[in-house]
Amino acid sequence: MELILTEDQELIAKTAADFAAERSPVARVRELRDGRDATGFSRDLWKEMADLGWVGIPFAEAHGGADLGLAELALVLEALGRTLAPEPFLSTVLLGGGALAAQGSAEQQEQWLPGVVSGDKLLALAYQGPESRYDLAVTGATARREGDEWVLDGEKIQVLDGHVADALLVSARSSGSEGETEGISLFLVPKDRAGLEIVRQIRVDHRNAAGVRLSGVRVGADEVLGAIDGAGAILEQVVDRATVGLCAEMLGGMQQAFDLTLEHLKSREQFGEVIGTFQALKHRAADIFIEIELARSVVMAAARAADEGASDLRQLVSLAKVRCGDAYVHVTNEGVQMYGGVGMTDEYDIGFYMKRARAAQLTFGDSSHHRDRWAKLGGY
Amino acid sequence: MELILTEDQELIAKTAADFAAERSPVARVRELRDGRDATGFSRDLWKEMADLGWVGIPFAEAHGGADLGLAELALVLEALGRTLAPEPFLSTVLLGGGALAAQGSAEQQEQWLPGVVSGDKLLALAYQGPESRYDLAVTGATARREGDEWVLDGEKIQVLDGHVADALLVSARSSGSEGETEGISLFLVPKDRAGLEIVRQIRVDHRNAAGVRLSGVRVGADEVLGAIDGAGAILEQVVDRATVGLCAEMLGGMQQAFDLTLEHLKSREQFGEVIGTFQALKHRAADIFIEIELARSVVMAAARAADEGASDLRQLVSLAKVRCGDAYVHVTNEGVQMYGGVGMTDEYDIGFYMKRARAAQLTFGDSSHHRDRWAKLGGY
Amino acid sequence: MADLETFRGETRAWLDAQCPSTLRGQDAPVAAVWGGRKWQPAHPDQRVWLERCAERGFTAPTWPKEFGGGGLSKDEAKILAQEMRALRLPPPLLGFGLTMIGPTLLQYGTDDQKREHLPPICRGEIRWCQGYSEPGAGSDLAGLQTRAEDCGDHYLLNGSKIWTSDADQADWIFALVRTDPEAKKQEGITFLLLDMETPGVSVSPIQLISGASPFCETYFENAKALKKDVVFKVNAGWTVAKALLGHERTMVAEAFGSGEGSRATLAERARRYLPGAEAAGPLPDATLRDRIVQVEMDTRSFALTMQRSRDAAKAGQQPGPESSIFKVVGTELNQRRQELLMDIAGPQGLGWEGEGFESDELDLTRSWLRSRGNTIEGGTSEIQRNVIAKRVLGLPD
Amino acid sequence: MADLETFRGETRAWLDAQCPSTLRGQDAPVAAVWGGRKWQPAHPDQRVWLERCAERGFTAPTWPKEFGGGGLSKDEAKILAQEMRALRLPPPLLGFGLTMIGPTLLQYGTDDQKREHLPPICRGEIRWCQGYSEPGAGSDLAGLQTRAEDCGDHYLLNGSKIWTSDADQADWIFALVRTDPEAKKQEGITFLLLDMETPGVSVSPIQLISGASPFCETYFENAKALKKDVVFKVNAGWTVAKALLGHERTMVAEAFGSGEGSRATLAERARRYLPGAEAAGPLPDATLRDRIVQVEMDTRSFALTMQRSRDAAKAGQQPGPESSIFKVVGTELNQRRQELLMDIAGPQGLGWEGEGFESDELDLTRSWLRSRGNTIEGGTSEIQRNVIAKRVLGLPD
Repeated sequence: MELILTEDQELIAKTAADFAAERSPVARVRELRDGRDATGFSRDLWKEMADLGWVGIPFAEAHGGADLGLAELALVLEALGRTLAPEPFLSTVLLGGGALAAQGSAEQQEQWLPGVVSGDKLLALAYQGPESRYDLAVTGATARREGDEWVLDGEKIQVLDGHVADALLVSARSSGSEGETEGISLFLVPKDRAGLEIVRQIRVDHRNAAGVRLSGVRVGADEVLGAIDGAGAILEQVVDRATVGLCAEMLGGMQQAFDLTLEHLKSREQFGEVIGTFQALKHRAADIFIEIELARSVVMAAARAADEGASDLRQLVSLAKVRCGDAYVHVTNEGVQMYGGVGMTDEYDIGFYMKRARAAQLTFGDSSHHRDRWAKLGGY
Repeated sequence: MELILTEDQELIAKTAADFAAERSPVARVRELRDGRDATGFSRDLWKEMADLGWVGIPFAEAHGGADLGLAELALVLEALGRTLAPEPFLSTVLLGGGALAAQGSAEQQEQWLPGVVSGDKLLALAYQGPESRYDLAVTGATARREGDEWVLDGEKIQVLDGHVADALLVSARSSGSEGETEGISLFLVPKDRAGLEIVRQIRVDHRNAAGVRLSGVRVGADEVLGAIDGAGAILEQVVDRATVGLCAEMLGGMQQAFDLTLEHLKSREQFGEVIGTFQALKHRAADIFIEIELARSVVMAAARAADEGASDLRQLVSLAKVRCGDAYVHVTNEGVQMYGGVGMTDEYDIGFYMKRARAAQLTFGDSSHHRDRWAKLGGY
Repeated sequence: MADLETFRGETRAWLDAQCPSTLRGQDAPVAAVWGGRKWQPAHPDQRVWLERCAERGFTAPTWPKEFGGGGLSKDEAKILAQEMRALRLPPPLLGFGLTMIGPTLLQYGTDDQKREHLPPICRGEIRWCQGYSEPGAGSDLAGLQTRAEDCGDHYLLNGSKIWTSDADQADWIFALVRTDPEAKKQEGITFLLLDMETPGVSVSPIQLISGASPFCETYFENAKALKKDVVFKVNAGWTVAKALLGHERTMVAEAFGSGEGSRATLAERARRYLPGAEAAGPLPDATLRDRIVQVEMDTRSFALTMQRSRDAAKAGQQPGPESSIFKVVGTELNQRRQELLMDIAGPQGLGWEGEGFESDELDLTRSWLRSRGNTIEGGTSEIQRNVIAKRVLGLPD
Repeated sequence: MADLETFRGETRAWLDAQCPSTLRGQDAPVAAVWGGRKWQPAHPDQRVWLERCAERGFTAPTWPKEFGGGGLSKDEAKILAQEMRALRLPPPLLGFGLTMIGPTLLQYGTDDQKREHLPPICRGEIRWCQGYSEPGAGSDLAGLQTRAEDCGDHYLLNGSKIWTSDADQADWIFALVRTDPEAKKQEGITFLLLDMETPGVSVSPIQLISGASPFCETYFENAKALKKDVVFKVNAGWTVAKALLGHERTMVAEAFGSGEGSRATLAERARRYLPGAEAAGPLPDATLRDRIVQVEMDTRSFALTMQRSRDAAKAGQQPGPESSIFKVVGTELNQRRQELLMDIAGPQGLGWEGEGFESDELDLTRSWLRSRGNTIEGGTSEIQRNVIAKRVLGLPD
């Protein structure tokens, strides 16, 4: 693996950065929030992103995709992370779309993926229940066979973009006990299916999520994704790829939060001096710079490892999640502190990054979870 | 409990501080080391300390002691900790003497304690074996009854001042399995007993310790301390009291290391300015000051809790050990760093404090051990 | 001593007899009493209780009787507080009038000023707010720009103040203004009192990252301040401000200090959120458990340090250098606790409002966000460290 | 490419044939070869190997042949290094001559200087040391005081240098001296070469907290330095020094960089010391385990960042800002590793010498102590952070 950008990748990064700055400034997030927008992101902008080819980056050309990798998608997510764009890449492209692309039958893929790539269809992955915390093998739902059909019951929380998804991919326990990797199945449930109740949840980071209740939801055999009882490993792979995407977004966010902070340090005066002259702040700024440089390296490595199917992919994913999660929280906490009082006001952007940092850190497993995973993978 | 010094206590502290500065400067430790002194401390100075009444502080008046508490002894140890005095307070007064005072029969106490108080007799507690790490219930030795006698076998490591002790108090397993609190007994073994092999160990902090091998060492029934099989709880109490003493010593050491560092910050020039003007160093100095103030409070509290038999004594001991251990290491690491190159040379004193800090942190349980103990005592 | 015990008995009897039963026990109103012209009591008996206490001087127990206080000695005031606690009675009145501007006027005010302002404070008729910080001034308080132009018998005020807590509820403001723009920063400042109903004064509330807040921004546009409302001397406001500011910092530290009663909470909360942690015994997430221990240990260390300082004060000793660390340690510890609570709650800590979160979970999110301000308000942690380095450690500028 | 493969084959064959078998495998001497007049080979074949390699230019593969080098291209040199590693051959020669003063003379030296000094370096006949830091100068390198007084054809040197590694083993020294005491600090400095046998030069070794060390203090008392031994220009030594210093910092970072092969070690060591940890499965001390993960993760992050920098260099890109962090991150990481190793070993990490400790335990103690110097030597961590803040982040002075 080479940790540099190709010329094509440089171009993607540049295009995405320009787009984010011009079409998706942070002010947009503020408007969506203050207007209590029912969708919570812009469908028009999503369509534009699809037209630019970004939504289709990881999908096969047969479905209209670009057949590129996470290395490329990460560049787009990094750029959008800089301006906190809330569009549904994680949910639709990496989680829902990722599961379909990995395990969907030819018919299922044909039915959903072209619509995803074109920006018309949205997906979500309902993988966590109220008791799951960070364990993918605790699904919060059961699946019971009745004739040719499956009947789903249970509860899911914080389903990313679940309030607007055209279909949910739902993990449920079809055999065994919660906590076991074996015995989990994945089902494709259209949003209007009887017994499916979806309620929007309002999160601190102003990202979109929904609580989902399944009450005797019936799905057909053709709506099972992959093998019955065999979705546990798939789920981990799909969430790992989404985690890399999230890390790329975090990388962009922390870089922007740091840029804002640096700007403040260079312009804000106190006691007759620009505060960036104070050595204690300088050293803390240098520490932040170090954090971000290390984070950049591990995000690049994890994305490339995913694209190359590297044997240590899972370690690298956990490494990236810990590094990015801790760094993003550190950078934004420091940002608010260095801004001082105004950093605490809703009027300034830095607080938005702090909220997002914390939410991202607690999504797909916190640092403690991923350090534990690293140790287990290392056999100790 | 009141966290202030009485006038009597102020006087003890002042006397001890003057004594340490005049009679026991750090240069003495260096001489003892460089001269490869066989005792490793000064018997004359020890006698003087006994004459000042310090050795007898915690012992009953009947044995010549002052019948005072850990609160008073802590003040002496803090003062001596400032100049790294290696005299055998921990081993003779708190560990060996502590066990004898707590559990010795009238005859045993009469035989040993007056000599201890007068500074003529030295004791040591051999409580840890090669596999103990920080578990007092892993003794590294066995005791087997033969007629009226007990036969001891096993190995002990880093017995503080074991190389000069007139008698060792040896913990050994008389029943049950290593790791269990029940089934441990304590034996009083004079240094010349057959089968006892004592070899001096040279430690990084230039404090005195010995490895001890027990090969069929025979002790009489009158040399058993307290009840057979019942020494587990006593051992914990004795080591807890010694831990408070060690914390007091650490408090003095960190304070002195900080004073040295502050002096350096105020006098050393770089780039045409005294380095104490650099804000990053100022803030780090403020952090050290905070650490030391917190450490002082917990040491005072733990000593008073011991004297008052407070119900949360064990928590306070663990708290003091963690706070002092971490702070001492932090303060001395920062001290060497702020001294720069010369701080790395053997010629400067700051390195001696760093070595002692680390050794003290790893004595009587490291921070991880004591945090675990705090949680257990808290029921979680 | 006998006198004090008599006082205790009488006071207890009076308190027990006078405090309306509606304000005691489970169903008592939670809302505190801040008084002022705009005050709407949560329960009519709050006004009764306030008036009875004011009548006896118990809203400001140690102030002189002539200004509406109780004229009590320190020991008597302590007994009053003990008996209030023992009977679990609500304080009749709180606010900046009692804790900040009142003591300041007692120290620096003229007799006229004391007579004008102290009695209404004691009776809860006038609520005060503080106008110190300015937009753009930050930690550099002395760099303030609000201009007071000398117009003979009055000043004309122009400028604005930020972080004026509850300015939208207050009747009067005490403010620092610049009366001499030519003088060195700290020397051209005057400490002024001003009625908030003065024409040219307006207020707008500040939205924080944690949501609505008591903070406001207060604007002065050609607002007239009378010369009689200058406290101490013109251009000597910094002296008054320093006295008052020291008082504020102590209060802030005390607010974070105790950590009492919260000891079990972290572990209990972990049991609520960690799968498999319902039973007793070690928490299943060992690193989270270790972080809980660290916060608990540091909380205890801090509480013991505060006790050490209080014990010394009780013994009549000067406050030691340890008191300089209270603000920075207390606030940073509270932040660590809040961050840990977020980590304990996991995904359930991410709620903002509505569906899918318990109300204590939503509170958690807000108080985590709010806690980020602790190390900024009342003197930033950076300023605190500067002060420790300079004043306590003697490091040069 | 075909040429390179030919080169590889020939080189491999030559190496395999020429390197004495005594220097390969288990029983090979561990002592490295630094050369110089005082050198005593650990095994006579070390000298044979050195002479054969020097003859073929393999001690300084990329230097021009006329100065004793191999005249190899970068690609060829890389192949040579690969083949050395593949055959597990010891390097024929190490030292400051090859890595520091040699490259500096190639860049700044006159032809005479190159002819005089480079060939003896390549042949391992002359060992070099560095005289930069001075007692009392610390991080402020440019404040150096060693005085070089102009006496016509020579200078008279007075002063002393500290941290001169292996000065007691070296034959020549390259040193920074002050030739113009009136000029601004950095402008009056000259880069000089000096034979250590010059009368007036003396050396004493420095005892460190970790025990004996290669460091020395070197004294000049009226030592004569010839003017022909000035490198580049008089009073322009700072230019030469900066080039050389940059080179040194990269080397230091590389030394801490890899962390390769050490991944299993921390956990393995923990199994050795933790009771009940012999079996596979999670380590019984969960917080120690978590700290091991943190050090491993940061080691990996650092290695990946170094790779990113190398990959960019290979692709012909300018070194990115990330390279400024190598020194500070690499050294602080090594310190954390050493502290962790001490905690893992517990009481067994406290040995200094003799009874009761394994030899690797004694090494552990010493290397923990030695590691404390990593963040001081070669530019302190504080200086590194200043540099990042100023040069990379553009924060003002």
